[in-house]
Amino acid sequence: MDKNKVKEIIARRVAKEFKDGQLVNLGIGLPTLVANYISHDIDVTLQSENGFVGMGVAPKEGEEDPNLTNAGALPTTIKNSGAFFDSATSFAIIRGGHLDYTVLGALQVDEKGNLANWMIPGKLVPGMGGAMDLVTGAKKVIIAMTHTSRGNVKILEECTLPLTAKGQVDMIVTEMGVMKITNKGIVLVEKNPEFTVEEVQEVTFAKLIIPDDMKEME
Amino acid sequence: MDKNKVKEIIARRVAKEFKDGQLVNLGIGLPTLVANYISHDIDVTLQSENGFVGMGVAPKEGEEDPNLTNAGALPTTIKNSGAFFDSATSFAIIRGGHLDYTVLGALQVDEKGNLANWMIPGKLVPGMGGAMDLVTGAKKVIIAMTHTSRGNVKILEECTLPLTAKGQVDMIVTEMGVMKITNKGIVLVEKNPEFTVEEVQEVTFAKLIIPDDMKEME
Amino acid sequence: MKKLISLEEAAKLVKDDMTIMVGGFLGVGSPERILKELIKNNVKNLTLIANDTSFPGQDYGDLVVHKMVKKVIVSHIGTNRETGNQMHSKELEVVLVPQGTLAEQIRAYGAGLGAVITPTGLGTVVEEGKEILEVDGKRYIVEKPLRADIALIRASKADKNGNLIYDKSARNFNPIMAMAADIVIVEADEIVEVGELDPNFVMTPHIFVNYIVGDDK
Amino acid sequence: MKKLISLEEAAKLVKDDMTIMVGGFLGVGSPERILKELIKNNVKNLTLIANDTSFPGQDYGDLVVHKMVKKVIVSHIGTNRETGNQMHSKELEVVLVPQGTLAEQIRAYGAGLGAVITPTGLGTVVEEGKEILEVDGKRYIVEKPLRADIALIRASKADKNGNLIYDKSARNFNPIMAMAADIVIVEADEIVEVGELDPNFVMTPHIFVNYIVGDDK
Repeated sequence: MDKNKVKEIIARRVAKEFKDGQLVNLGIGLPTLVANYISHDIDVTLQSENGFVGMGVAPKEGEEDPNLTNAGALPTTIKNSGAFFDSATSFAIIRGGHLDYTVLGALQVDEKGNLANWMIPGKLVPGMGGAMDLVTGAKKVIIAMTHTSRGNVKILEECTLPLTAKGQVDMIVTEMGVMKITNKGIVLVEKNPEFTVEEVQEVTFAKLIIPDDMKEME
Repeated sequence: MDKNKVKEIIARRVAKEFKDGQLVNLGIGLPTLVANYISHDIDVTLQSENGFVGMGVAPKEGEEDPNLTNAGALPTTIKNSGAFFDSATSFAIIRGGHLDYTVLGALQVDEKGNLANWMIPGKLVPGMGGAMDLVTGAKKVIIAMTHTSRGNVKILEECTLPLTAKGQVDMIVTEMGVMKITNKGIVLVEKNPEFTVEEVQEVTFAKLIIPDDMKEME
Repeated sequence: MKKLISLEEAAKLVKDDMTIMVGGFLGVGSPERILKELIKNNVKNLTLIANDTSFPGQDYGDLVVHKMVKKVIVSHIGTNRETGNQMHSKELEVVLVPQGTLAEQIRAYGAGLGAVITPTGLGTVVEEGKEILEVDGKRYIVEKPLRADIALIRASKADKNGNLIYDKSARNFNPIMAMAADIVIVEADEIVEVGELDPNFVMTPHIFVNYIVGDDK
Repeated sequence: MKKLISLEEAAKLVKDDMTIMVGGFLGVGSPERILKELIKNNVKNLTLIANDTSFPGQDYGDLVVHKMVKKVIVSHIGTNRETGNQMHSKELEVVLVPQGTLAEQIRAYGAGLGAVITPTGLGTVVEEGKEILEVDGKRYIVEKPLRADIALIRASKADKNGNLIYDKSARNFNPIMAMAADIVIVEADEIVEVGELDPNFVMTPHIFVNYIVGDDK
């Protein structure tokens, strides 16, 4: 499947989760794309952990403001209904349970809802940035990622990489389907019709629970 | 001695402690009067724990602003170099050691630097308000009070009333003199020439240490 | 857009047995009109979290006078003799908290922190019955976060989305209470269109506000 | 009035072995001109507390590139390969802290609190070696306050008394760092007369600021 098509499928599906009036933080990378697919019929406020709510679209070339960037240091804009604040307040919002959703990528995620997305020992140590607070504080945590990465399986029985947080993930959205983390394990609530259940299970190292009412991924 | 004269002696003497550029919180009552005696040659910033620095003089009649009051809910003003903030920030300033001085009244104070000024069990329970934070957080704590109150001795070996804070008082200023709390006890560093050492000691239930270089209270 | 509601609707959201936070410092910066309406409803058994119990005859001071409150968590009650009277007659439970601790307890709940670790109150009755945490050889009191079912706050300006600006010393506890309650109702002196407040100078972001009561004209 | 100083004077206040806080988020809102001057001085063995280590070739990112730093306490190093390299070669000690914890640790020092009690990092390596506090049956990590000898911050406007206003997302860590250092030096984009800033909208009160560096024109 085309890489951009994969990203679009995932971002489009995540965007459907949001409801009018909600507050959402979108992580760097694929999660950022989710903003492009939020329905215009609802009012969703985006939080940027570097210090504001009401993040808008990227500015036109030549209209960038060096003092107005997103959490990835890229120029952005703010809606006229937005507000700026300092980093302590920004993380009071995040840690304090005021975010309805955080959408993040993952290196690994497991059937207990554990998440690993901030380091690969001896190789890559970018640091956790705001991810640990986001995952701990948000009401719902959605992992938006490609189902595998360069052939590596990322949905596991148990994460092997250092964790970002324990038992905090609620939902995983990949190009293959939508999975919910439950007490009993990972439930494949929606499946992309382009794949069979067997194909999804093959690249998932945790046992998928297939509900009777499994839906087609939109 | 005339009551207003007593208050003036105390307030005038406390004001001499401050240096240029310092930040000071003055309690309700007698301590408030200290503001009137701060030298015009120095710039002392007054903090008001209800949420600002740069408190000015009382407004003229008719110029009161209902949204600009001191910690006693009386109308006040702010200098154009001042700044407003919320209660959490106000007490971050107080508790965080950013105040050079707090000046408060007392019901009792003792030779260990203990202070009691917020309740008399079974009789009067106004509450501690900001006093406990002020006394704990300020770099120096000055007690400004009449030496006795209706015949009751207030400077003791050990406070009998519930404490506001333990071992935090640095200095006591009364109409009789200036006392410093030291490891060895209370030192009478300055004495009002209108009283003898014996007269001061008689109304002080802690042993006063009289230094060789005791000064006359100005 | 946030729901603009009337004073009557706002007051009706407060029900018996609720815990409410009320902004203000001795009444300055408190939502007077909502409180006046609330008193008409004669709600009972409230727990009131505020800086103080204000004065009898005004704002939240009158909640005590009208015996609508079973418990207060405040830093000061000296300006409202009715609070002291009801405390002595055991009709009212009074929990006195140092003002800075109170502010941090409210902020801590809003910020998702588990406790406030403060030196204030050490060696006093405030310490009694509380856990002590030692950090690098120094002792601190462990104070728990404070939350409310409803916060009633007052702003000088609100845009229709709920962004707030406070005026001078009327700010006090309002911004932190806006972060620590399930439902936040703001009484605004003036309501302006979205876009009229500069995002750089908004003091409470709209995300904390559920309902706005306007000037009712 | 606060002391207006030159870039040279500001940079000279930073000495070998000091702990410094530097405002900014990936360089946005950091005091670039002071940092450029500081790099000329080639100070050594600094401990740097900042949100991140920015990018090589700019602001505080270059403090690492020029090997002036022995230890960083930050939430993210992924944008500065030099930080990773020096970490792997053991030239640089890297302490990674969740961003929200870092912000609260700085605020806690400024606010005189003994610790930060946070759920962030539970069940991860962040928890290792740290004390756990249980509050009402829930576990939290005890994180200690962070202080600095000097904070280098950036403001959009400063009045001559040191009252500050920040601009948009350039605010970030600047206001809390202003509260947590022995000496606070602000690089202001614009210096205005006392009285030109409305006290209601000042973001950092002058009491926290020791020195102001202006536009050096």
